[in-house]
Amino acid sequence: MNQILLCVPALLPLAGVMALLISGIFGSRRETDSGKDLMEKYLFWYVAALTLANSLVLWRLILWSGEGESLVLFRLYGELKVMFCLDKMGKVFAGVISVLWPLAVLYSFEYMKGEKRKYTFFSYYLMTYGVTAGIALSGNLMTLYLFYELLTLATFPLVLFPMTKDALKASRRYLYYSIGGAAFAFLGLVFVLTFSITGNTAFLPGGILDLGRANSRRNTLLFIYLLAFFGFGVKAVVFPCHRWLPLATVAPTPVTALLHAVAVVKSGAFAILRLTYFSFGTEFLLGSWAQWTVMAASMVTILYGSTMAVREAHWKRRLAYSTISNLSYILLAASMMSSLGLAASLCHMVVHAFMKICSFFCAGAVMHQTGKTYIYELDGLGRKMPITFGCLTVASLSLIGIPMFAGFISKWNIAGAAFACGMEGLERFGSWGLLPFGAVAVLLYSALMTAVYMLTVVIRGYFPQISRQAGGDLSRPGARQNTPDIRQGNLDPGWRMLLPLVIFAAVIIGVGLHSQPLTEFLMVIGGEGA
Amino acid sequence: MKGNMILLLPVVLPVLMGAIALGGKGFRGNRPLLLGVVFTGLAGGLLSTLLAVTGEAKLRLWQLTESVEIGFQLDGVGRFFAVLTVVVWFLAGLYSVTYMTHEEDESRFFGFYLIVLGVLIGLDFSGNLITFYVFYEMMTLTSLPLVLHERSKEAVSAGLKYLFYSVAGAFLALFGIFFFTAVLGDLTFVPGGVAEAASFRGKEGVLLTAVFCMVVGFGAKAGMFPLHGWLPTAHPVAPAPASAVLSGVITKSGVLALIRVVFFIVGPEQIRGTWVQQAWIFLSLLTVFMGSMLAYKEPVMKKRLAYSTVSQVSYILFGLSLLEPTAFVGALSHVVFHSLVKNALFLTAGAVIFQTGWRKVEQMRGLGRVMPVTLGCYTAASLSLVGIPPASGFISKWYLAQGALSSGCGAWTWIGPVILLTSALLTAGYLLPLTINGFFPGGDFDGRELEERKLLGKEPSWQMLLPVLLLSAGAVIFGCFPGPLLRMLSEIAETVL
Amino acid sequence: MLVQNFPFFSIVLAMFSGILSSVLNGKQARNVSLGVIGSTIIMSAAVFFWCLGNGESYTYMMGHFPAPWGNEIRAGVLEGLTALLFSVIMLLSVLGGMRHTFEDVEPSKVNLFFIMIDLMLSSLLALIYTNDLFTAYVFVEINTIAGCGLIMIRQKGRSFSAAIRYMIMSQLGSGLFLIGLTLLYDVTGHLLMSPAKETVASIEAAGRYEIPMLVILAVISVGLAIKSGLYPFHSWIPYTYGYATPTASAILSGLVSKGYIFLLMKIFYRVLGQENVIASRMVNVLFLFGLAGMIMGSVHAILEEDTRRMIAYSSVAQIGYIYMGIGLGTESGMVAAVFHMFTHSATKALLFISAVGLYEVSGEKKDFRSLRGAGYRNRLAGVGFTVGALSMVGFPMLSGFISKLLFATSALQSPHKMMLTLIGLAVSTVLNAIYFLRLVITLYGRAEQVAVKGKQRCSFVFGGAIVCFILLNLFLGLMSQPVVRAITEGLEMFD
Amino acid sequence: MASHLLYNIEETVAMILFGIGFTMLLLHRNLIRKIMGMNIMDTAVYLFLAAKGYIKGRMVPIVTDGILDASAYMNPVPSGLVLTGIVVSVSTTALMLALTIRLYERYHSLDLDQILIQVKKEEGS
Repeated sequence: MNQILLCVPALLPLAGVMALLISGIFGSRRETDSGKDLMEKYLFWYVAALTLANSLVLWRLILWSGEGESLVLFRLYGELKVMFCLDKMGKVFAGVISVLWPLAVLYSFEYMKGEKRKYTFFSYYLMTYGVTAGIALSGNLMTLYLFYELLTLATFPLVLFPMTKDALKASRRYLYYSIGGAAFAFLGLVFVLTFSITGNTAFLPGGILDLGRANSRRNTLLFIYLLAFFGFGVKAVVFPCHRWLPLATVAPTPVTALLHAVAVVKSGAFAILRLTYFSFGTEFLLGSWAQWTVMAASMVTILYGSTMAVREAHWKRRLAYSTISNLSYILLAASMMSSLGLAASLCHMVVHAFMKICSFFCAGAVMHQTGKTYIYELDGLGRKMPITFGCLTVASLSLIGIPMFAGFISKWNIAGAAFACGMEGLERFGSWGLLPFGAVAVLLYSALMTAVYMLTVVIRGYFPQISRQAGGDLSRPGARQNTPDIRQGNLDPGWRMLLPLVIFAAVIIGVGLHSQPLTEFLMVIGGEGA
Repeated sequence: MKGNMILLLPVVLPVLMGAIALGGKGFRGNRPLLLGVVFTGLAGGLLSTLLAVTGEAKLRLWQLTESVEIGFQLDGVGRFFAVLTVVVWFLAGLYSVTYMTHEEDESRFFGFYLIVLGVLIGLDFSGNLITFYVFYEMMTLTSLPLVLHERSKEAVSAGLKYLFYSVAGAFLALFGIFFFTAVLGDLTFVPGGVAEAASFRGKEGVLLTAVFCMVVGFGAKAGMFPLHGWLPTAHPVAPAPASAVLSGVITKSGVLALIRVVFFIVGPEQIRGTWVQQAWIFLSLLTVFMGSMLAYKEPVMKKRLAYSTVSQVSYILFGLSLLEPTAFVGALSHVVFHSLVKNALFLTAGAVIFQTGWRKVEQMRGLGRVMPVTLGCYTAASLSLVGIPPASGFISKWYLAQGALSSGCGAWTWIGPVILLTSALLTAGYLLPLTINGFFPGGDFDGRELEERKLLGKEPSWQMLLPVLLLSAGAVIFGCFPGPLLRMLSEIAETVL
Repeated sequence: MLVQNFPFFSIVLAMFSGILSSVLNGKQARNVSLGVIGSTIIMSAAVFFWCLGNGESYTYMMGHFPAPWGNEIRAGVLEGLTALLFSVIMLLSVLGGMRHTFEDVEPSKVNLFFIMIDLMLSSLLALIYTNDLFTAYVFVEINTIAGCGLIMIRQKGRSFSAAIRYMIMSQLGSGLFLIGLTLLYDVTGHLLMSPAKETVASIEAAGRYEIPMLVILAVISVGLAIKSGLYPFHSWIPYTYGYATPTASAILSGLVSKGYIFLLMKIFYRVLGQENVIASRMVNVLFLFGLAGMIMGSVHAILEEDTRRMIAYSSVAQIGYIYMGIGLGTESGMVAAVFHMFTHSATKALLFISAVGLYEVSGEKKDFRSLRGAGYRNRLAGVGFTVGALSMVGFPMLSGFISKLLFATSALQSPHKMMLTLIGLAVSTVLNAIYFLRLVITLYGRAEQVAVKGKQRCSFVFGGAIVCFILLNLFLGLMSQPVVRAITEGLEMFD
Repeated sequence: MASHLLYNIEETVAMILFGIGFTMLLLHRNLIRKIMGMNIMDTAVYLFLAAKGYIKGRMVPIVTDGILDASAYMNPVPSGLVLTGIVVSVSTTALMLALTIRLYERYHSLDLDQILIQVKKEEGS
């Protein structure tokens, strides 16, 4: 029974979507308004129920599924099986998405109110849930690759959703990049399959390469690892392959928030973690030129992303650049190729999910309520939307890495991993070992940039500038009587949008204050993985 | 949670009251209530701090993550700073009661004012470097609204500059914290430092880099070159009481940070004679000189005071950088004196602005006729800062110079005192003209304008005057009777060096 | 056994039905054609399973002359499988393009169209089954003529010019093939494959005639490469595939070129000896041409704006894949090439047929931008096209993925070509993604103005054909294991 | 080398002819010439085949006087091939000529490039 349950989270949403699409074909003939309203109502319950059910199944699996249980759905070819298996690392990812998805759906119901083509939107939104769950549950590289490709397909209609020229361009670029990246990741798959000690691609902590054979063609394999890294790195927005993400912000905010800040990009990072720790194995990669390249690439990405975020005036695009740099935190930690690194990168994966979705949802709430998308338009909104901006402040502080917020915990762990790597590296690999120290510096630079690009938003919200009138002296009492009262009217959105925000903010603070259970669990994974 | 819960009280009480002041909607139009809350917070903070510092205490709160413990611990340095902070805060708070009548958003000001107090006390009580860092970051963020308070273009850009420099400094320091965590694991403060040379073998280069990063990073808060740029921009745009405490107290948290790092974690022995010490001495002396020069050339009163802060705080850093007991005592006593003096000066400047709207020094001719008592206090404080005996500045500078001469740091032993002396002259040059012009505006001064504006004899209200009086009196009195203070500081110096 | 007669019988049946159709009208000819293709499917399936069951191939003597003299047919697992797939695809293509056939072709000439179809089928089957080189040549020519007929049946200036180009290139190819045959005959004295191979083996063993053998190999390879449209000889492909009636395009691109490739493989294995082919440098040349084709075909396709020419250029790329597989010079490379042959046949036919469905609802314009939103107007065709495109891009669960996988794994076995192959595969996937997915996005973009409201509902037959194509793709993608095993077995039987 | 060529004069000629035909088919713009080239090419192959099948001093393989010994006759297969080939080439030639006529009727030109240009114009309009 348990085994069969393993495929449910991936397939249930897909089945649900099929049903929805079929009913949509029939439903579209009913053109009357009342019928439409009714349908919409049903749509809400339907989507909500499916999402919740799926999350419940996921939690059931997370809490009570034994180690090593697996389910082979079918064989694609030879040893390439579509296999589901939930190990600890999968549990982490599954846990994150299973919490985020229902809330995001709740949010999008308010956000998408009044939009046409809700059917399309929610179908693909739901479908993406299934696919992402599939990634979390995949038990071997083949399955991961399959769902990775499916993810591209399931999400590109969502980017295309606004149907504007920009959306067209964005979705096109998204597709090219993703599919192109997958083409390179595919090479990794082939090599892992060929050089695997088990004869298949099933994930094992510590990797499955047959080191004897692999070392005989070490450089080729390292090169392929790099290709696969950058291939999967497309979704994880590593530097040369990052250009799709800022464009993709044309999608509706629930998409940008959940998919382009969490599901899609994290899937990329997750895939890289799987590739690094569970397929190639750190033993093979540690100390190789591939490791340094990967580390350098993520450092460059962090620098680039955080710098560009400062320069960007469009709020969502700024957040997208922030995502670029933060995703590379994960990769940077992963590139330490140590148990600490794996734990740290998973930690940031979890934490960043909450922080970024919270920030995006705040941006979306502002867009939805006021239609403002540029940062210079946000003056004084902090007073009008107190809850939204409160949550934004929490998310921002967390993103910067202020202690007591969740972001600090992950940065702490990443830096710890980097230092440990550097200490060891100095002894074993000479001057290459200095790179991790540089990584910490990069991390701190990025934190500084984060402070700039996030807090400027918050400050604008709370402290709208008052331009000094000609000759006017601000110090005189009453000099500002004629400034418009900025307190009028509460613009906070409805509860369906606020609830997720508040929950996310609470989680951020909660994890920031008490992270031990999480980090201990992650350390266990790290201990296994490397 | 283990330990003496009383340590938590002075931290939580002001923060709580501040939150109430911030969050309560009923305060609009109900000033007495607001002031009631504020003074509950201030007085509560004052009393509970005094109560807390009497005993030895430790408190472990909780773990943020495995290696990150939040915990308090009282020691000499902590007590010293906490008492200083809370007293100055109370006085400046008293001053704000009148001063803030001409500013908007009082409740926000007071709210954050109280929260910063709580955070600062937390900073002083911190038992380990990470707790310290936590409060350090929070201090930056909670004091930011004070800088931003006026919301003018200058204020916002100054606020951002403040934020940028502080955060940049904090992150530089964080590099060091990461490093020490990785090497040492536990970062509880131990007088004399926890680091042992053995654990850094092979990594001396990284160690020194990390320490240097921390010196520069924490130095940002103390306005040390090269991260000093924010200070002259940010302090003057805040309301006067805020600039006073920013300049007088918050800059000292940078000093405290360096004391904690160098004397309680790294240990002076690790860096004595290294390039880090040389660089540190150089930077602080450079800042001393540069700050005075810039102050000398600055026409705007509050900015001039801010530059003066840049220079004066670096006296303290210079004293610390010598890693020598006498200089250490001098540095810490200068913490007290500068704190009192600079608060007095800023509050004076605020009073001038409040009463007359004058911002530039040249406008203030004849100030002695407008507010003689205030100007008298200003003069006393200035003399103290210049270091005219028997006022307090003399004591600290004496100790600093003596320490420098006996430190054995090569050329610095004589370069240091020379620069200190030069800077003292410059200090006199930029502070005293106001006194002279204020009391003796000269024959060509036309008093009629003052009469027209009904400014003659217009002293501020007692709430404003009292803190100024007390602070400048303190500055003088400590100079006359420095004995107890110096004894206490020497004890501290003995434990750490 | 009755089954053993099936190969011969299906060839002859197809040919005679062509002759018969000349006196029938269009509809009757269609029915005859469909019947023939249907029965061919059954017979090929029977042959395939019979051979699979028996685990060996057999030769079928035509007339009463035994081996060295007579004419023979040979059927094995691979032949059966290829015949089966080819006839299935042909059936689906004919069904899918049926309405267009009747619209594009003058009513009086519809029966001619089906004659060409019958002849095409017959020649393809003959190319697959024959064991005699000269028979192969004759059927190559018949194939060419039938193909030419299919192209020019539309009776437009474009079609004629396309047909004459096709003819010229084909003649060049078959001329070279013929001279190659003749030279081979000159050297070995045999036209039947099996004895010829023995002679070749002895010649090679003796180390004689090295240059003539190389010339033969080169001439035959180049001849068939021209006919199948390998990269530098591809110039006729976009014209031909781009302007024929949909069924014809589907068959020409999906099947005809594959027939020649199959023949080439057969000659490699059954006449020249695969090891000799590998030992000569010819495989490397094919490999390089294939690689160039993979890249250049896609580049051309990206630059193209006309949808069908885009798909046609994509064929150039895909044929490049196949030749690359052959050029790898390993057993697994050959398996991959054969599998990709099947993949490409199924997919390319699907693409052509569904493209037609999309054209119908978009005003029959050539520019791919006119297809904007067509995916909503003809949903099934849209889905079909998307599946086809994804399969070409190598999406897992579709057939293209398996062939890509096979290519990649086989590349690992030939160390010198490994990196080149892998990079080529990756780059060409990216390029494929660019033009195919551009089209797919266009299909699902918002139409600026609703284009000609064509017949919204696609016919049942069309829909059925698309669905079957999709299923075929899925089958090849999901159940590839038995197919690959059959291919491997079949290739082993070649020796 | 030259003597070899001279010795195999028929084959040499056949190859030259094949080359000529191939080049014509490939390069000439005039359709009729292309078709002629194709025929030359085919003919060259027939010549080659016939030359191969001819064995000096033997009879045409038609049994007239009861000699059944194979060594008395030439190889009959090439002749058969030539015949088949001729059939094939005739049919392709016919087809190509027919096409050429249709194109000529339509575009009044035999120049393939001209025709293609006109076709493009037709498409464009």
